[in-house]
Amino acid sequence: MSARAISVLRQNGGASVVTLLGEHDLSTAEELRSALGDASAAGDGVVVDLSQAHFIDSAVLSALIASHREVTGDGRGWAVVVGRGSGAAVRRIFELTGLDALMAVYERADDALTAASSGPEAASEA
Amino acid sequence: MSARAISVLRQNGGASVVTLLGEHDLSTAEELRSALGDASAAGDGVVVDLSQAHFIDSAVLSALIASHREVTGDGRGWAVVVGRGSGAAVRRIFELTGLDALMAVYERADDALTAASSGPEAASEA
Amino acid sequence: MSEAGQLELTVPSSAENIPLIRHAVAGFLDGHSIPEPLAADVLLAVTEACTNVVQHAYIDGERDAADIELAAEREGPVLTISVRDHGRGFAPRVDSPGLGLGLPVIAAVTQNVEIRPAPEEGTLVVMSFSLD
Amino acid sequence: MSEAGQLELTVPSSAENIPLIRHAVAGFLDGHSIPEPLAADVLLAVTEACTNVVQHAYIDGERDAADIELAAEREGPVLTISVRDHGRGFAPRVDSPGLGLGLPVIAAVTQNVEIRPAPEEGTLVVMSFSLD
Ligand SMILES: Nc1ncnc2c1ncn2[C@@H]1O[C@H](COP(=O)(O)OP(=O)(O)O)[C@@H](O)[C@H]1O
Ligand SMILES: Nc1ncnc2c1ncn2[C@@H]1O[C@H](COP(=O)(O)OP(=O)(O)O)[C@@H](O)[C@H]1O
Repeated sequence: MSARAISVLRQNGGASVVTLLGEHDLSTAEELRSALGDASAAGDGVVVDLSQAHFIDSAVLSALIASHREVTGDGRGWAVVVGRGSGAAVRRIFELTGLDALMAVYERADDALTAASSGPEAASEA
Repeated sequence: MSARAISVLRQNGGASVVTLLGEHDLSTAEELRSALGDASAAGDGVVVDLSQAHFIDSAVLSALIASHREVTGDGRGWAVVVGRGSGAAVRRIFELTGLDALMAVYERADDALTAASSGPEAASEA
Repeated sequence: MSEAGQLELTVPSSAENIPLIRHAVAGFLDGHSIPEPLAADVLLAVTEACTNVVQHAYIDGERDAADIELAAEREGPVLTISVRDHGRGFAPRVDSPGLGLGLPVIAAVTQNVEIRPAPEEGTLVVMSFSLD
Repeated sequence: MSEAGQLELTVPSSAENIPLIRHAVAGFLDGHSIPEPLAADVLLAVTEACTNVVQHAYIDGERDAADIELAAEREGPVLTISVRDHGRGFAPRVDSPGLGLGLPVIAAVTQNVEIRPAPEEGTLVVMSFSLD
Protein backbone atom coordinates (compact mmCIF):
# COMPACT_ATOMS: atom_id res chain seq x y z
CA MET A 1 0.00 0.00 0.00
CA SER A 2 1.25 3.46 -0.84
CA ALA A 3 2.37 5.83 1.90
CA ARG A 4 -0.26 8.15 3.26
CA ALA A 5 0.07 10.81 5.91
CA ILE A 6 -1.51 13.99 7.19
CA SER A 7 0.59 16.68 8.83
CA VAL A 8 -0.24 20.02 10.41
CA LEU A 9 2.36 22.77 10.40
CA ARG A 10 1.94 26.13 12.04
CA GLN A 11 3.48 28.87 9.88
CA ASN A 12 4.70 32.14 11.32
CA GLY A 13 2.86 34.13 8.70
CA GLY A 14 -0.55 33.61 10.24
CA ALA A 15 -1.85 30.29 8.92
CA SER A 16 -1.66 26.58 9.64
CA VAL A 17 -0.96 24.21 6.78
CA VAL A 18 -2.54 20.76 6.63
CA THR A 19 -0.64 18.61 4.12
CA LEU A 20 -2.06 15.39 2.69
CA LEU A 21 0.41 12.87 1.29
CA GLY A 22 -0.75 9.90 -0.77
CA GLU A 23 -4.31 8.59 -0.88
CA HIS A 24 -7.15 9.71 1.34
CA ASP A 25 -10.72 8.53 1.69
CA LEU A 26 -13.17 7.41 4.40
CA SER A 27 -10.38 5.42 6.06
CA THR A 28 -8.47 8.62 6.92
CA ALA A 29 -11.43 11.01 7.13
CA GLU A 30 -11.47 11.05 10.92
CA GLU A 31 -7.75 11.76 11.12
CA LEU A 32 -8.24 14.53 8.56
CA ARG A 33 -11.09 16.11 10.52
CA SER A 34 -8.96 16.12 13.62
CA ALA A 35 -5.98 17.65 11.76
CA LEU A 36 -8.28 20.35 10.33
CA GLY A 37 -9.62 20.93 13.83
CA ASP A 38 -6.09 21.37 15.19
CA ALA A 39 -5.22 23.76 12.37
CA SER A 40 -8.33 25.81 13.00
CA ALA A 41 -7.77 25.83 16.76
CA ALA A 42 -4.44 27.60 16.20
CA GLY A 43 -6.67 30.59 15.54
CA ASP A 44 -5.40 31.93 12.22
CA GLY A 45 -5.97 31.02 8.60
CA VAL A 46 -5.92 27.45 7.26
CA VAL A 47 -4.28 26.08 4.12
CA VAL A 48 -4.87 22.53 2.88
CA ASP A 49 -2.05 21.39 0.64
CA LEU A 50 -3.13 18.69 -1.83
CA SER A 51 -0.11 19.10 -4.12
CA GLN A 52 1.20 15.74 -2.94
CA ALA A 53 -2.18 14.02 -2.60
CA HIS A 54 -2.61 11.22 -5.12
CA PHE A 55 -6.24 10.47 -4.45
CA ILE A 56 -9.15 12.05 -2.58
CA ASP A 57 -12.86 11.29 -2.70
CA SER A 58 -16.10 12.93 -1.57
CA ALA A 59 -15.48 11.94 2.08
CA VAL A 60 -12.36 14.13 1.98
CA LEU A 61 -14.23 16.93 0.21
CA SER A 62 -16.89 16.87 2.93
CA ALA A 63 -14.20 17.42 5.56
CA LEU A 64 -12.67 20.27 3.53
CA ILE A 65 -16.04 21.92 3.01
CA ALA A 66 -16.80 21.75 6.75
CA SER A 67 -13.42 23.26 7.60
CA HIS A 68 -13.83 25.98 4.98
CA ARG A 69 -17.23 26.88 6.38
CA GLU A 70 -16.00 27.02 9.97
CA VAL A 71 -12.85 29.03 9.30
CA THR A 72 -14.29 31.56 6.84
CA GLY A 73 -17.42 31.87 9.01
CA ASP A 74 -15.05 33.21 11.66
CA GLY A 75 -13.64 35.82 9.27
CA ARG A 76 -10.39 33.92 8.80
CA GLY A 77 -8.68 32.91 5.56
CA TRP A 78 -8.94 29.40 4.09
CA ALA A 79 -7.29 28.15 0.89
CA VAL A 80 -6.44 24.86 -0.78
CA VAL A 81 -3.55 23.93 -3.06
CA VAL A 82 -4.23 21.70 -6.07
CA GLY A 83 -1.08 21.59 -8.19
CA ARG A 84 0.87 19.59 -10.74
CA GLY A 85 1.80 16.99 -8.16
CA SER A 86 -1.87 16.37 -7.28
CA GLY A 87 -3.18 13.07 -8.59
CA ALA A 88 -5.61 12.92 -11.53
CA ALA A 89 -8.51 12.00 -9.21
CA VAL A 90 -7.80 15.06 -7.04
CA ARG A 91 -8.00 17.44 -9.98
CA ARG A 92 -11.00 15.58 -11.37
CA ILE A 93 -13.16 15.77 -8.25
CA PHE A 94 -12.49 19.49 -7.89
CA GLU A 95 -13.48 19.99 -11.51
CA LEU A 96 -16.62 17.81 -11.25
CA THR A 97 -17.97 19.48 -8.15
CA GLY A 98 -17.09 23.02 -9.24
CA LEU A 99 -15.47 23.50 -5.83
CA ASP A 100 -13.34 26.40 -7.05
CA ALA A 101 -16.51 28.50 -7.07
CA LEU A 102 -16.94 27.88 -3.33
CA MET A 103 -13.36 28.01 -2.11
CA ALA A 104 -10.02 29.60 -2.99
CA VAL A 105 -7.98 27.07 -4.99
CA TYR A 106 -4.30 27.81 -5.75
CA GLU A 107 -1.68 25.99 -7.77
CA ARG A 108 1.17 27.15 -5.56
CA ALA A 109 1.43 26.71 -1.83
CA ASP A 110 2.99 30.11 -1.21
CA ASP A 111 0.12 31.89 -2.96
CA ALA A 112 -2.37 29.94 -0.84
CA LEU A 113 -0.45 30.79 2.30
CA THR A 114 -0.38 34.50 1.49
CA ALA A 115 -4.10 34.47 0.75
CA ALA A 116 -5.14 32.48 3.82
CA SER A 117 -2.96 34.62 6.08
CA SER A 118 -4.68 37.80 5.04
CA GLY A 119 -8.30 36.87 5.67
CA PRO A 120 -11.26 35.58 3.68
CA GLU A 121 -11.54 38.42 1.14
CA ALA A 122 -8.07 37.88 -0.31
CA ALA A 123 -8.51 34.12 -0.26
CA SER A 124 -11.66 34.26 -2.34
CA GLU A 125 -9.96 36.17 -5.14
CA ALA A 126 -8.00 33.13 -6.28
CA MET B 1 -55.82 19.57 -11.78
CA SER B 2 -56.75 18.64 -8.25
CA ALA B 3 -57.22 21.30 -5.61
CA ARG B 4 -54.20 22.20 -3.59
CA ALA B 5 -53.87 24.67 -0.78
CA ILE B 6 -51.80 25.55 2.24
CA SER B 7 -53.34 27.22 5.25
CA VAL B 8 -51.95 28.47 8.54
CA LEU B 9 -54.19 28.56 11.58
CA ARG B 10 -53.20 29.90 14.96
CA GLN B 11 -54.65 27.74 17.75
CA ASN B 12 -55.31 29.09 21.21
CA GLY B 13 -53.56 26.16 22.81
CA GLY B 14 -50.05 27.34 21.95
CA ALA B 15 -49.34 26.08 18.43
CA SER B 16 -49.88 27.08 14.81
CA VAL B 17 -51.20 24.49 12.41
CA VAL B 18 -50.06 24.39 8.77
CA THR B 19 -52.49 22.27 6.76
CA LEU B 20 -51.64 20.92 3.30
CA LEU B 21 -54.54 19.99 1.04
CA GLY B 22 -53.99 18.03 -2.16
CA GLU B 23 -50.66 17.59 -3.91
CA HIS B 24 -47.46 19.39 -3.03
CA ASP B 25 -44.03 19.40 -4.62
CA LEU B 26 -41.42 21.88 -5.89
CA SER B 27 -44.19 23.98 -7.43
CA THR B 28 -45.59 24.83 -3.97
CA ALA B 29 -42.38 24.54 -1.96
CA GLU B 30 -41.87 28.28 -1.73
CA GLU B 31 -45.42 28.86 -0.55
CA LEU B 32 -44.92 26.09 1.99
CA ARG B 33 -41.70 27.59 3.31
CA SER B 34 -43.41 30.89 3.75
CA ALA B 35 -46.39 29.29 5.54
CA LEU B 36 -44.00 27.43 7.85
CA GLY B 37 -42.18 30.70 8.44
CA ASP B 38 -45.44 32.43 9.40
CA ALA B 39 -46.36 29.58 11.72
CA SER B 40 -42.99 29.70 13.40
CA ALA B 41 -43.08 33.49 13.69
CA ALA B 42 -46.21 33.19 15.83
CA GLY B 43 -43.74 32.08 18.48
CA ASP B 44 -45.24 28.85 19.79
CA GLY B 45 -45.22 25.24 18.63
CA VAL B 46 -45.86 24.17 15.02
CA VAL B 47 -48.03 21.34 13.70
CA VAL B 48 -48.01 20.30 10.04
CA ASP B 49 -51.20 18.48 9.13
CA LEU B 50 -50.75 16.10 6.19
CA SER B 51 -53.95 14.16 6.85
CA GLN B 52 -55.51 15.71 3.75
CA ALA B 53 -52.33 15.77 1.64
CA HIS B 54 -52.56 13.42 -1.32
CA PHE B 55 -48.98 13.71 -2.48
CA ILE B 56 -45.70 15.11 -1.17
CA ASP B 57 -42.14 14.62 -2.40
CA SER B 58 -38.62 15.25 -1.10
CA ALA B 59 -38.89 19.00 -1.82
CA VAL B 60 -41.73 19.11 0.73
CA LEU B 61 -39.76 16.95 3.18
CA SER B 62 -36.81 19.35 2.94
CA ALA B 63 -39.08 22.22 3.96
CA LEU B 64 -40.52 20.18 6.85
CA ILE B 65 -37.06 19.17 8.06
CA ALA B 66 -35.87 22.80 7.99
CA SER B 67 -38.92 23.93 9.96
CA HIS B 68 -38.53 21.09 12.46
CA ARG B 69 -34.89 22.04 13.01
CA GLU B 70 -35.64 25.73 13.48
CA VAL B 71 -38.59 25.30 15.84
CA THR B 72 -37.19 22.52 18.03
CA GLY B 73 -33.80 24.29 18.07
CA ASP B 74 -35.65 27.10 19.82
CA GLY B 75 -37.02 24.72 22.45
CA ARG B 76 -40.51 24.76 20.96
CA GLY B 77 -42.69 21.80 20.00
CA TRP B 78 -43.05 20.54 16.42
CA ALA B 79 -45.21 17.66 15.19
CA VAL B 80 -46.63 16.32 11.96
CA VAL B 81 -49.88 14.47 11.26
CA VAL B 82 -49.84 11.56 8.81
CA GLY B 83 -53.20 9.85 8.97
CA ARG B 84 -55.69 7.69 7.10
CA GLY B 85 -56.58 10.52 4.78
CA SER B 86 -52.94 11.02 3.76
CA GLY B 87 -52.18 9.78 0.25
CA ALA B 88 -50.17 6.60 -0.35
CA ALA B 89 -47.14 8.63 -1.50
CA VAL B 90 -47.22 10.64 1.74
CA ARG B 91 -47.10 7.54 3.91
CA ARG B 92 -44.53 5.94 1.62
CA ILE B 93 -42.00 8.77 1.70
CA PHE B 94 -42.18 8.95 5.50
CA GLU B 95 -41.59 5.22 5.68
CA LEU B 96 -38.73 5.26 3.14
CA THR B 97 -36.81 8.06 4.80
CA GLY B 98 -37.40 6.86 8.35
CA LEU B 99 -38.51 10.37 9.21
CA ASP B 100 -40.44 9.21 12.27
CA ALA B 101 -37.06 8.69 13.98
CA LEU B 102 -36.26 12.39 13.50
CA MET B 103 -39.62 13.99 14.14
CA ALA B 104 -42.83 13.40 16.07
CA VAL B 105 -45.40 11.81 13.72
CA TYR B 106 -49.03 11.44 14.87
CA GLU B 107 -52.07 9.88 13.28
CA ARG B 108 -54.47 12.30 14.91
CA ALA B 109 -54.32 16.07 14.69
CA ASP B 110 -55.39 16.63 18.30
CA ASP B 111 -52.56 14.44 19.61
CA ALA B 112 -50.07 16.38 17.47
CA LEU B 113 -51.48 19.66 18.74
CA THR B 114 -51.22 18.61 22.36
CA ALA B 115 -47.64 17.45 21.84
CA ALA B 116 -46.47 20.51 19.91
CA SER B 117 -48.10 22.85 22.42
CA SER B 118 -46.15 21.38 25.31
CA GLY B 119 -42.61 21.66 23.97
CA PRO B 120 -40.12 19.43 22.21
CA GLU B 121 -39.85 16.69 24.86
CA ALA B 122 -43.50 15.70 24.64
CA ALA B 123 -43.48 15.98 20.86
CA SER B 124 -40.62 13.54 20.51
CA GLU B 125 -42.43 10.82 22.45
CA ALA B 126 -44.83 10.11 19.61
CA MET C 1 -55.08 -6.29 -19.12
CA SER C 2 -55.95 -3.55 -21.55
CA GLU C 3 -53.41 -2.25 -24.04
CA ALA C 4 -53.26 1.36 -22.89
CA GLY C 5 -50.39 2.34 -25.11
CA GLN C 6 -47.41 4.52 -24.47
CA LEU C 7 -47.06 8.00 -23.10
CA GLU C 8 -44.74 10.62 -24.52
CA LEU C 9 -44.59 14.11 -23.16
CA THR C 10 -42.38 17.16 -23.68
CA VAL C 11 -42.93 20.19 -21.46
CA PRO C 12 -40.84 23.22 -20.56
CA SER C 13 -38.64 22.63 -17.53
CA SER C 14 -40.36 24.54 -14.74
CA ALA C 15 -41.66 23.75 -11.28
CA GLU C 16 -45.23 24.59 -12.35
CA ASN C 17 -45.16 21.74 -14.87
CA ILE C 18 -44.22 19.04 -12.36
CA PRO C 19 -47.83 18.38 -11.23
CA LEU C 20 -48.92 18.35 -14.88
CA ILE C 21 -46.43 15.61 -15.70
CA ARG C 22 -47.42 13.67 -12.61
CA HIS C 23 -51.08 13.82 -13.61
CA ALA C 24 -50.30 12.60 -17.10
CA VAL C 25 -48.40 9.64 -15.66
CA ALA C 26 -51.23 8.98 -13.19
CA GLY C 27 -53.56 8.74 -16.19
CA PHE C 28 -51.21 6.33 -17.90
CA LEU C 29 -51.04 4.18 -14.73
CA ASP C 30 -54.84 4.20 -14.53
CA GLY C 31 -55.09 3.09 -18.15
CA HIS C 32 -52.84 0.14 -17.29
CA SER C 33 -54.83 -0.58 -14.11
CA ILE C 34 -51.71 -0.22 -11.97
CA PRO C 35 -52.84 -0.21 -8.34
CA GLU C 36 -51.49 1.30 -5.13
CA PRO C 37 -48.97 1.01 -3.59
CA LEU C 38 -46.98 0.69 -6.83
CA ALA C 39 -48.68 3.70 -8.41
CA ALA C 40 -47.56 5.90 -5.52
CA ASP C 41 -43.98 4.71 -5.96
CA VAL C 42 -44.05 5.49 -9.67
CA LEU C 43 -45.45 8.98 -9.09
CA LEU C 44 -42.83 9.66 -6.42
CA ALA C 45 -39.99 8.57 -8.71
CA VAL C 46 -41.31 10.56 -11.68
CA THR C 47 -41.72 13.67 -9.52
CA GLU C 48 -38.17 13.39 -8.13
CA ALA C 49 -36.66 12.89 -11.58
CA CYS C 50 -38.50 15.92 -12.99
CA THR C 51 -37.60 18.02 -9.94
CA ASN C 52 -33.96 17.21 -10.62
CA VAL C 53 -34.25 18.46 -14.18
CA VAL C 54 -35.83 21.72 -12.99
CA GLN C 55 -33.29 22.22 -10.21
CA HIS C 56 -30.09 20.97 -11.81
CA ALA C 57 -30.11 20.45 -15.56
CA TYR C 58 -30.33 23.97 -16.89
CA ILE C 59 -28.59 25.98 -14.17
CA ASP C 60 -25.76 27.20 -16.37
CA GLY C 61 -27.96 29.54 -18.38
CA GLU C 62 -30.62 29.49 -21.05
CA ARG C 63 -30.75 26.64 -23.54
CA ASP C 64 -32.61 26.30 -26.79
CA ALA C 65 -34.76 23.46 -25.58
CA ALA C 66 -35.04 23.71 -21.80
CA ASP C 67 -37.51 20.87 -21.75
CA ILE C 68 -38.35 17.79 -19.74
CA GLU C 69 -39.06 14.78 -21.95
CA LEU C 70 -40.86 11.85 -20.43
CA ALA C 71 -41.70 8.50 -21.97
CA ALA C 72 -43.62 5.70 -20.28
CA GLU C 73 -44.32 2.24 -21.58
CA ARG C 74 -45.27 -1.14 -20.34
CA GLU C 75 -43.87 -4.37 -21.71
CA GLY C 76 -45.35 -7.39 -20.01
CA PRO C 77 -44.65 -7.19 -16.29
CA VAL C 78 -42.22 -4.27 -16.56
CA LEU C 79 -43.11 -0.61 -16.55
CA THR C 80 -40.36 1.68 -17.83
CA ILE C 81 -40.35 5.43 -17.44
CA SER C 82 -37.56 7.57 -18.78
CA VAL C 83 -36.95 11.23 -18.10
CA ARG C 84 -34.46 13.13 -20.18
CA ASP C 85 -33.21 16.67 -20.34
CA HIS C 86 -30.96 18.63 -22.69
CA GLY C 87 -29.02 20.24 -19.86
CA ARG C 88 -25.42 20.48 -18.77
CA GLY C 89 -25.08 16.74 -18.07
CA PHE C 90 -25.08 15.01 -14.73
CA ALA C 91 -22.73 16.64 -12.24
CA PRO C 92 -22.45 16.84 -8.45
CA ARG C 93 -23.17 20.20 -6.84
CA VAL C 94 -21.72 21.27 -3.52
CA ASP C 95 -24.23 24.14 -3.54
CA SER C 96 -27.32 22.02 -4.15
CA PRO C 97 -30.46 23.59 -2.68
CA GLY C 98 -31.76 20.11 -1.83
CA LEU C 99 -30.98 17.58 0.88
CA GLY C 100 -29.86 14.96 -1.60
CA LEU C 101 -32.96 12.80 -1.15
CA GLY C 102 -34.08 12.73 -4.79
CA LEU C 103 -31.86 10.04 -6.28
CA PRO C 104 -32.03 7.88 -3.15
CA VAL C 105 -35.85 8.01 -3.23
CA ILE C 106 -35.79 7.02 -6.91
CA ALA C 107 -33.37 4.14 -6.27
CA ALA C 108 -35.41 2.96 -3.30
CA VAL C 109 -38.74 2.70 -5.14
CA THR C 110 -37.57 1.39 -8.52
CA GLN C 111 -36.68 -2.12 -9.53
CA ASN C 112 -33.79 -0.63 -11.47
CA VAL C 113 -32.63 2.90 -12.20
CA GLU C 114 -30.06 3.84 -14.83
CA ILE C 115 -28.44 7.21 -15.19
CA ARG C 116 -26.46 8.02 -18.31
CA PRO C 117 -25.54 10.88 -20.61
CA ALA C 118 -28.36 11.40 -23.12
CA PRO C 119 -27.57 11.31 -26.84
CA GLU C 120 -26.12 14.69 -27.87
CA GLU C 121 -26.47 16.44 -24.52
CA GLY C 122 -28.09 16.26 -21.12
CA THR C 123 -29.03 13.36 -18.91
CA LEU C 124 -31.25 10.31 -19.34
CA VAL C 125 -32.74 8.62 -16.28
CA VAL C 126 -34.44 5.28 -16.97
CA MET C 127 -36.60 3.87 -14.18
CA SER C 128 -38.11 0.39 -14.21
CA PHE C 129 -40.83 -1.03 -12.02
CA SER C 130 -41.85 -4.63 -11.74
CA LEU C 131 -45.61 -5.29 -11.88
CA ASP C 132 -45.29 -8.79 -10.46
CA MET D 1 -4.70 -5.37 -26.02
CA SER D 2 -3.81 -8.01 -23.51
CA GLU D 3 -6.44 -10.30 -22.02
CA ALA D 4 -5.99 -9.38 -18.39
CA GLY D 5 -8.96 -11.32 -17.15
CA GLN D 6 -11.55 -10.48 -14.56
CA LEU D 7 -11.34 -9.33 -11.00
CA GLU D 8 -13.50 -10.66 -8.20
CA LEU D 9 -13.07 -9.55 -4.64
CA THR D 10 -14.96 -10.01 -1.37
CA VAL D 11 -13.80 -8.08 1.68
CA PRO D 12 -15.38 -7.16 5.00
CA SER D 13 -17.26 -3.86 4.85
CA SER D 14 -14.99 -1.43 6.69
CA ALA D 15 -13.37 1.91 5.93
CA GLU D 16 -9.90 0.37 6.25
CA ASN D 17 -10.60 -1.91 3.30
CA ILE D 18 -11.54 0.87 0.89
CA PRO D 19 -7.93 1.63 -0.15
CA LEU D 20 -7.30 -2.12 -0.53
CA ILE D 21 -10.18 -2.46 -2.97
CA ARG D 22 -9.05 0.63 -4.85
CA HIS D 23 -5.55 -0.78 -5.21
CA ALA D 24 -6.87 -4.09 -6.50
CA VAL D 25 -8.92 -2.23 -9.12
CA ALA D 26 -5.90 -0.08 -10.00
CA GLY D 27 -3.98 -3.30 -10.69
CA PHE D 28 -6.80 -4.56 -12.88
CA LEU D 29 -6.83 -1.26 -14.82
CA ASP D 30 -3.06 -1.49 -15.26
CA GLY D 31 -3.40 -5.03 -16.58
CA HIS D 32 -5.83 -3.73 -19.17
CA SER D 33 -3.58 -0.74 -19.97
CA ILE D 34 -6.34 1.72 -19.11
CA PRO D 35 -4.79 5.17 -19.05
CA GLU D 36 -5.53 8.41 -17.21
CA PRO D 37 -7.85 10.25 -17.09
CA LEU D 38 -10.25 7.28 -17.34
CA ALA D 39 -8.42 5.32 -14.65
CA ALA D 40 -8.91 8.16 -12.16
CA ASP D 41 -12.65 8.23 -12.93
CA VAL D 42 -12.93 4.48 -12.38
CA LEU D 43 -11.08 4.66 -9.05
CA LEU D 44 -13.26 7.56 -7.91
CA ALA D 45 -16.46 5.69 -8.76
CA VAL D 46 -15.30 2.47 -7.12
CA THR D 47 -14.27 4.34 -3.98
CA GLU D 48 -17.62 6.15 -3.73
CA ALA D 49 -19.60 2.94 -4.23
CA CYS D 50 -17.61 1.13 -1.53
CA THR D 51 -17.88 4.10 0.83
CA ASN D 52 -21.64 3.92 0.42
CA VAL D 53 -21.65 0.27 1.44
CA VAL D 54 -19.57 1.04 4.55
CA GLN D 55 -21.68 4.06 5.51
CA HIS D 56 -25.17 2.94 4.58
CA ALA D 57 -25.68 -0.75 3.84
CA TYR D 58 -25.21 -2.34 7.24
CA ILE D 59 -26.37 0.42 9.59
CA ASP D 60 -29.29 -1.50 11.04
CA GLY D 61 -27.10 -3.93 12.95
CA GLU D 62 -24.81 -6.87 12.42
CA ARG D 63 -25.32 -9.15 9.46
CA ASP D 64 -23.94 -12.56 8.72
CA ALA D 65 -21.98 -11.43 5.71
CA ALA D 66 -21.21 -7.74 6.13
CA ASP D 67 -19.09 -7.79 3.01
CA ILE D 68 -18.37 -5.68 -0.02
CA GLU D 69 -18.31 -7.73 -3.22
CA LEU D 70 -16.68 -6.23 -6.27
CA ALA D 71 -16.43 -7.63 -9.78
CA ALA D 72 -14.64 -5.99 -12.69
CA GLU D 73 -14.52 -7.11 -16.28
CA ARG D 74 -13.80 -5.76 -19.68
CA GLU D 75 -15.72 -6.72 -22.79
CA GLY D 76 -14.39 -5.01 -25.87
CA PRO D 77 -14.63 -1.26 -25.38
CA VAL D 78 -16.72 -1.45 -22.21
CA LEU D 79 -15.42 -1.79 -18.68
CA THR D 80 -18.03 -2.90 -16.14
CA ILE D 81 -17.55 -2.77 -12.40
CA SER D 82 -20.22 -3.92 -10.01
CA VAL D 83 -20.33 -3.43 -6.28
CA ARG D 84 -22.82 -5.32 -4.20
CA ASP D 85 -23.65 -5.59 -0.54
CA HIS D 86 -25.94 -7.78 1.54
CA GLY D 87 -27.30 -4.87 3.54
CA ARG D 88 -30.70 -3.40 4.30
CA GLY D 89 -31.35 -2.40 0.67
CA PHE D 90 -31.15 1.02 -0.89
CA ALA D 91 -32.96 3.65 1.16
CA PRO D 92 -32.77 7.42 1.60
CA ARG D 93 -31.46 8.71 4.93
CA VAL D 94 -32.35 12.09 6.34
CA ASP D 95 -29.54 11.60 8.87
CA SER D 96 -26.80 10.77 6.36
CA PRO D 97 -23.36 11.77 7.62
CA GLY D 98 -22.36 12.69 4.05
CA LEU D 99 -23.10 15.64 1.80
CA GLY D 100 -24.82 13.48 -0.80
CA LEU D 101 -21.96 13.72 -3.29
CA GLY D 102 -21.31 9.99 -3.70
CA LEU D 103 -24.00 8.95 -6.18
CA PRO D 104 -23.70 12.19 -8.17
CA VAL D 105 -19.93 11.65 -8.52
CA ILE D 106 -20.56 8.08 -9.70
CA ALA D 107 -23.21 9.19 -12.21
CA ALA D 108 -20.96 11.98 -13.47
CA VAL D 109 -17.93 9.79 -14.24
CA THR D 110 -19.65 6.66 -15.58
CA GLN D 111 -21.07 6.01 -19.00
CA ASN D 112 -23.97 4.31 -17.28
CA VAL D 113 -24.82 3.49 -13.67
CA GLU D 114 -27.56 1.12 -12.57
CA ILE D 115 -28.82 0.71 -9.03
CA ARG D 116 -31.06 -2.19 -8.16
CA PRO D 117 -31.91 -4.57 -5.35
CA ALA D 118 -29.39 -7.42 -5.31
CA PRO D 119 -30.61 -11.00 -5.52
CA GLU D 120 -31.78 -12.09 -2.04
CA GLU D 121 -30.83 -8.92 -0.17
CA GLY D 122 -28.83 -5.74 -0.35
CA THR D 123 -27.97 -3.45 -3.24
CA LEU D 124 -26.20 -3.94 -6.55
CA VAL D 125 -24.54 -0.96 -8.24
CA VAL D 126 -23.34 -1.61 -11.80
CA MET D 127 -21.03 1.00 -13.31
CA SER D 128 -19.95 1.04 -16.96
CA PHE D 129 -17.16 2.99 -18.57
CA SER D 130 -16.54 3.40 -22.26
CA LEU D 131 -12.93 2.87 -23.39
CA ASP D 132 -13.47 4.58 -26.74
N1 LIG E 1 -30.87 16.11 -14.48
C1 LIG E 1 -29.72 16.45 -13.86
N2 LIG E 1 -28.75 17.16 -14.50
C2 LIG E 1 -27.59 17.49 -13.88
N3 LIG E 1 -27.30 17.16 -12.59
C3 LIG E 1 -28.22 16.46 -11.88
C4 LIG E 1 -29.47 16.08 -12.47
N4 LIG E 1 -30.17 15.40 -11.52
C5 LIG E 1 -29.41 15.36 -10.41
N5 LIG E 1 -28.23 16.02 -10.62
C6 LIG E 1 -27.13 16.14 -9.62
O1 LIG E 1 -27.29 15.11 -8.64
C7 LIG E 1 -27.34 15.67 -7.33
C8 LIG E 1 -28.19 14.81 -6.42
O2 LIG E 1 -29.55 14.88 -6.77
P1 LIG E 1 -30.65 14.51 -5.69
O3 LIG E 1 -30.31 13.19 -5.09
O4 LIG E 1 -31.98 14.63 -6.30
O5 LIG E 1 -30.45 15.57 -4.53
P2 LIG E 1 -30.67 17.16 -4.51
O6 LIG E 1 -31.51 17.52 -5.69
O7 LIG E 1 -31.35 17.41 -3.21
O8 LIG E 1 -29.29 17.76 -4.55
C9 LIG E 1 -27.83 17.10 -7.53
O9 LIG E 1 -27.43 17.94 -6.46
C10 LIG E 1 -27.14 17.46 -8.85
O10 LIG E 1 -25.80 17.84 -8.62
N1 LIG F 1 -25.26 0.52 -0.46
C1 LIG F 1 -26.27 1.24 0.05
N2 LIG F 1 -27.23 0.66 0.82
C2 LIG F 1 -28.26 1.40 1.34
N3 LIG F 1 -28.42 2.74 1.11
C3 LIG F 1 -27.51 3.37 0.34
C4 LIG F 1 -26.40 2.67 -0.22
N4 LIG F 1 -25.68 3.58 -0.94
C5 LIG F 1 -26.29 4.76 -0.81
N5 LIG F 1 -27.40 4.67 -0.04
C6 LIG F 1 -28.35 5.77 0.27
O1 LIG F 1 -28.19 6.79 -0.70
C7 LIG F 1 -27.91 8.03 -0.09
C8 LIG F 1 -27.07 8.90 -1.01
O2 LIG F 1 -25.76 8.38 -1.13
P1 LIG F 1 -24.59 9.37 -1.57
O3 LIG F 1 -25.00 10.08 -2.81
O4 LIG F 1 -23.34 8.59 -1.65
O5 LIG F 1 -24.51 10.46 -0.42
P2 LIG F 1 -24.11 10.34 1.13
O6 LIG F 1 -23.38 9.05 1.30
O7 LIG F 1 -23.24 11.53 1.35
O8 LIG F 1 -25.40 10.43 1.89
C9 LIG F 1 -27.29 7.70 1.25
O9 LIG F 1 -27.46 8.75 2.19
C10 LIG F 1 -28.09 6.43 1.63
O10 LIG F 1 -29.34 6.81 2.17
